[in-house]
Amino acid sequence: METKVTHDKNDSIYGGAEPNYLNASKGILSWMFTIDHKRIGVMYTFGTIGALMLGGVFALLVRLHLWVPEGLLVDNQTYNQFFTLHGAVMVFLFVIPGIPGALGNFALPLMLGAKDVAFPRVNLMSFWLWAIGAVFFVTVLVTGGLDTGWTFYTPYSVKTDTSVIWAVSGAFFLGFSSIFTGLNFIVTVHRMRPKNMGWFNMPLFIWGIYSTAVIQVLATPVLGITLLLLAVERSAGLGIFNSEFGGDPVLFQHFFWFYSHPAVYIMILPAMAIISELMATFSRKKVFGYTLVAYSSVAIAIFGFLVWGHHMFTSGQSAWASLVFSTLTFSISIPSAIKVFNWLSTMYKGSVRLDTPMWYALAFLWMFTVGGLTGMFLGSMGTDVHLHDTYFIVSHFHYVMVGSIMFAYFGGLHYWWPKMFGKMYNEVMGKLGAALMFIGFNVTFFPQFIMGSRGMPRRYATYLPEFQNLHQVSTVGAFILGTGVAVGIWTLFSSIVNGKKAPQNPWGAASMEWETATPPIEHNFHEIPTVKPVYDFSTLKFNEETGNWDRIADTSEDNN
Amino acid sequence: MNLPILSTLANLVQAAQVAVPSDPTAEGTFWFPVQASTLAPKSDWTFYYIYWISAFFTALIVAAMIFMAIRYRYRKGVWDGEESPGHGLALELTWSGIPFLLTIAMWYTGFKSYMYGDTPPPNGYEIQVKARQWNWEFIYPNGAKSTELHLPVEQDVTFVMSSADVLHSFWIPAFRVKKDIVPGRYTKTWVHSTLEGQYTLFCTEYCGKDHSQMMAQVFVEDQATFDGWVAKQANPYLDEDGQPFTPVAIGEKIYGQHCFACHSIDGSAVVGPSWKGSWGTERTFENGDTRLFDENYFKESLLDPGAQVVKGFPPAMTSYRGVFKDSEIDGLIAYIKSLGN
Amino acid sequence: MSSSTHDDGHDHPEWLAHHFETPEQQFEAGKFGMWVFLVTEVLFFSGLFCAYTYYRGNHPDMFLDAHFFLSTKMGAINTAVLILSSFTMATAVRNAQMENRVWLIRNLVITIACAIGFLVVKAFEYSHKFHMGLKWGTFYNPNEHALEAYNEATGRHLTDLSQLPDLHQFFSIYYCMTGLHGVHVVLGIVAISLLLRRAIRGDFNRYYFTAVDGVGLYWHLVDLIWIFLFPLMYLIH
Amino acid sequence: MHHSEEKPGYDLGHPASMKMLVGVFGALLALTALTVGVAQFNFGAADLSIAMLIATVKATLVAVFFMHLNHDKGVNRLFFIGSILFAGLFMAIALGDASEYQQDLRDFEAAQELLQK
Ligand code: HEA
Ligand code: HEA
Ligand code: HEC
Ligand code: CUA
Ligand SMILES: [Cu+2]
Repeated sequence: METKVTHDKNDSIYGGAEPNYLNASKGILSWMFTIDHKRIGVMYTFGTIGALMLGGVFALLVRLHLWVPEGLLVDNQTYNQFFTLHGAVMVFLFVIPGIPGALGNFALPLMLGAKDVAFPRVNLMSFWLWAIGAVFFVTVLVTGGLDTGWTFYTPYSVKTDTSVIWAVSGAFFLGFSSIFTGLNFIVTVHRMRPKNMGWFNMPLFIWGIYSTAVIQVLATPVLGITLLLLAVERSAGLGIFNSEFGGDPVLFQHFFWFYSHPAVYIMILPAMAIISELMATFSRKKVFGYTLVAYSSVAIAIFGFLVWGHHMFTSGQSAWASLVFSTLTFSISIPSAIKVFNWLSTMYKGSVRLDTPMWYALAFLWMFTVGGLTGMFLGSMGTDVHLHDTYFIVSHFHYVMVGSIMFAYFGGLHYWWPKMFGKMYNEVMGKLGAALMFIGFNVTFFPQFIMGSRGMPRRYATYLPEFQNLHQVSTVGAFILGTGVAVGIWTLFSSIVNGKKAPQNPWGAASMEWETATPPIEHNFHEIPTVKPVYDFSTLKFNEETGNWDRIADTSEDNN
Repeated sequence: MNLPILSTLANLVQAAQVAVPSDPTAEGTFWFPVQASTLAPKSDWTFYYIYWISAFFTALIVAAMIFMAIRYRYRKGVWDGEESPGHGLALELTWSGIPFLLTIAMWYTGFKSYMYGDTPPPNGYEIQVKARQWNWEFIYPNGAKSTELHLPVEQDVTFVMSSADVLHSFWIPAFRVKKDIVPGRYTKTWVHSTLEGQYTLFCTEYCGKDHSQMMAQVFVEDQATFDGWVAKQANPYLDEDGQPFTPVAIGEKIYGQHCFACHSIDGSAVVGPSWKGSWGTERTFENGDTRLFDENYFKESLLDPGAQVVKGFPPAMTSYRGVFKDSEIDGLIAYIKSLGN
Repeated sequence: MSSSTHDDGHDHPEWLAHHFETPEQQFEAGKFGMWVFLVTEVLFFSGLFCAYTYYRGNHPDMFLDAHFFLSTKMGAINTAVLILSSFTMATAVRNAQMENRVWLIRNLVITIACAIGFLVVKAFEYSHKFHMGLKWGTFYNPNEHALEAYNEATGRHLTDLSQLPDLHQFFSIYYCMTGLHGVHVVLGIVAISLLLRRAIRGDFNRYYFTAVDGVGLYWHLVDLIWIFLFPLMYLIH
Repeated sequence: MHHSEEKPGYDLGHPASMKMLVGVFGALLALTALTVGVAQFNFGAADLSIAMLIATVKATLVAVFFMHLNHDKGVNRLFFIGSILFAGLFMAIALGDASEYQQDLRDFEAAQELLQK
């Protein structure tokens, strides 16, 4: 089925006219059945960007509808479906699979100097499970929609007559997709590391993805069983979560958040992982306090399992449990603080280059600080009572999920794009996109903090007139943000067509994925490059002529 | 529709003006509505404590970031920055230790105000709250019922809440109290209001289609006004002169409170069948059975509406078992009869 | 899938995937992968065990009453059958490692036979309960056979099963847990059958028996879960 | 078959001894008989603990010997034991909370019964 083509010239460092992974074989089937982690990464990239657009369209509909207090576009029921599908698509189809699936798949094996992940077929299956899940979600759109909120709380989710079962099945497949990705990365990191790359000589990206994978494997199965029970409950009146038959809705919330709180760290840890790479590369310094940052990832992954009840302070959970969960919630802030301050110190006395990826990284630092600190308001039981289920929450999680994760995702895309496709994008357009996103984002979501604590509940299709001004500001912001996203996506994709050829190492990054050809050859490396101390930039020098950062004769090698 | 940037700027200015009112007790502050309960200052205290810490750290981080991006920027031809240590234990302990200490206080004050709000004092005035999709009902100790909430000022009031269908949540922003209402159990919360006035009660747990319209007005009144109101409310079927309502008037009143959203009296079908001219007629059900609209059928429809579902309508009506007294049911019957047959 | 492209000097036996350097790496990766998968299985089932504990703690008497409808004998037989299959599976791994093809095949066949036997017994139990109207959730609708069975098992003289508290909840959980376990048994049969085919073909040797090992681990976990289900469902006091 | 004679002494598996396998098999059957036997007597509240204790012993036998945890890699053990710890954590906190608020549910049920009358 695969046709080999010999390509004209490929200026890989090995000088050969060897085809790269993109053109090594042709035809749609060679992509659909590929077991090459890089191609799977590319498919994930396209897929998750598509999901972001779909979720984004729902976001714009939500914002537009809220232009006036009585609702501009649709009736209440349809609005409820807008925000549900927006949340569900963004969470399950975009942020969770996004960074590990797209950038993790592409970069992680390369960074390890490995030929592939440990289980390439499982990796492919993971992608197709994602695709099946996506199909289910799209099916929901035509089979009656979904109006439960992305949290699927019972008993409403048992009673509503929208397509809960379709959505739940979709999420079930997506859960397995996520589990398989995680499983693969865990085994890859343990078993495919080159002999002389110790744990503390791994780029922090790998630490982050690894910690994520541990959560994926431990938490996601519980989501699976929860959704399964919910589906059976709906179809057979089981009585486990539905009070009408003697079930307990609060038990459902425990089940749901046992997954979904750790899931927010499934989302943020890979984002942090990207930021570590960007801060080091663009400051030309080893990440300050590397070891502690690495440990923080693991700490966040583990502590993340102990705090789920902070979503349930007002739910009827016992005060005892609330107390325990509130206490533990604050424990998360310490490793997060370590990361933020260590990233910041990485810039100290560095040689800071403000290329597009770095714009995203700095925006991340800012937005994550705001998003994370507003988490403190919520972790404190007393203030959460007032703020729970208001726009303050909406704003908190968009600061982390959009302001931090989406920005990191774009930063990562801009960073690895030249390696992925062998093309440089237009730097000015890249920065324009980042700037528009930053401005639009803050205009959209900062007013939401204010309206939230002033009394605006979330999931409201209509609202009191006193909030109209703030809502309108927010809506305008969303359109600026949308434009920024569109500019960003356009910048990247148009470069495939008309971008300049990318050099092998355009950023002067020190990790191993930059040591292979651009784009990489099908089997990644002819010879595994020698493992150098992590983030050692000293042997990389900028070549004005080629725009490449060349490795100069490596004299330090013998003494490491 | 107009989306020009200019009008947005105008909106921003306006929002800021609304947000910083001249008289904070009446309008609230930039961040909050008025403080109208004893809980509010406690809750807000923690908020502002965290708020100023957050403001400080955000400013610090952003300033440092901008400073270093400029001070240590890449200069052409000079690849490397200056030498600097790769880690520093003392430094790292400092910036994990200080936040740690600060969070202990966040946790503690938050915990205190939570426990305060979560522990109803023993002898509070008890109001029962019944939530259902998508309205509220309040029942007072003397049997009075209302759809708006009235409270005596400076009194401990305990709410005993239950739901007829799905999750709801009871939130009065001015009091900073919130508690979910979970089907299958009673949940409790309480307030001690400190400021007379009118506030809004929101449902903040998503509960389906009209979740966003599930609000109620809250009136905090002085004791005398409240007592008068609740006494009258206990027997709502007395007119101005203290004369009892006729059964038809009783029925009409209940209709206006409970049934109007789904049943019309002009013959048009809304959610349910119209009542006009229905009494004494033959009803046809989804399963093909028929039955006469009489007293028994009416009572069954009220108590167990799902048992016989009128053809062409969804089984959308929930049971009103235990909601009405016999005299009220008689009133409803009289009212429907009065609509002709 | 292409495995023809690497001609980079390594002498790769065909059972060694292209991206592994050594058989040992492949073996360790496969085995570790399986363990990580078992981790997800443990957490998957933990949800059901949690629900079970919740409702048993809530309604101890309901669970007591309901368990009279289960036959301890059948449960015990099935436990023994699964243990036997676990034993033969463990032996199969041993035989694969020792390149004893004949006994590998025999052991796999016995394992499959046991698994099928387990399902047959389960099917009898299910159909018996369906016959009595003892189903899950809203379908729970016991008939006079159920009443008879109950009175016989307990020596009581009830006239109407509605005197017992909501047994439907027990049966909901019972079917969920044993049903999901049953699905795992079915998947196990499929996996072991595939192994059998490869064993007959002679795919395994002392350097490559990862698949037998992995399926073996899975199968033992299925057994392990049943070891807990049995007393929790059948032996209630 | 690939008899890679060129790498003598290189062996991945540690075939379990037949004696050990048979022994474990016997022990498992005996324990099954024991748990059924014990269930015929009533030890009150201890019943459940006894049954669970026996089940745990059986499960340990399966994990340690049939699943070769006795001479497996450290990480494999760590992950498996970790999974049980996390499952335990999940159940302990969720059920711990539930037991705290159970009384509310009973009160409601009792009140509902009163109202029905
Ligand atoms: C990626 C997503 C993500 C991330 C990373 C976080 C991070 C955090 N979240 Fe957030 N959260 C969500 C996504 C996320 N959250 C979502 C989606 C919801 C709503 C779900 C729904 O209901 O639909 C939610 C809701 C939510 C709630 C429930 C609110 C409610 O519904 O009532 C709470 C309560 O405690 C909370 C807390 C926290 C905390 C303490 C952190 C911490 O991890 C933050 C730690 C970071 C920092 C603290 C900043 C860095 C540190 C410094 C700059 C140093 C200085 C620090 C101090 C002085 C403390 N979150
Ligand atoms: C990663 C997750 C994620 C992301 C990225 C976003 C992104 C956005 N969200 Fe999202 N949101 C959630 C997760 C996310 N959200 C969740 C979990 C909820 C809770 C749901 C619930 O309550 O159940 C929620 C709820 C939520 C609400 C609250 C609704 C309510 O409670 O009533 C609002 C309101 O403003 C909102 C707005 C936005 C906006 C403006 C964006 C913007 O950032 C979007 C920007 C992107 C675009 C605008 C798309 C750009 C693309 C184009 C312009 C291309 C054009 C399209 C084609 C060519 C097809 N979101
Ligand atoms: C949520 C909407 C809703 C509300 C509120 C509601 N009903 Fe109904 N009602 C319906 C629907 C739908 C039907 C038709 C389906 C059925 O028979 O159950 C119906 C049917 C009836 C019938 C049978 C009518 C016939 O034409 O045969 C009676 C009587 C009735 N309702 C009385 C009442 C009374 C009295 C109230 C208020 C105390 C009330 N309903 C409130 C939705 C509602
Ligand atoms: Cu009731 Cu929302
Ligand atoms: Cu959380």
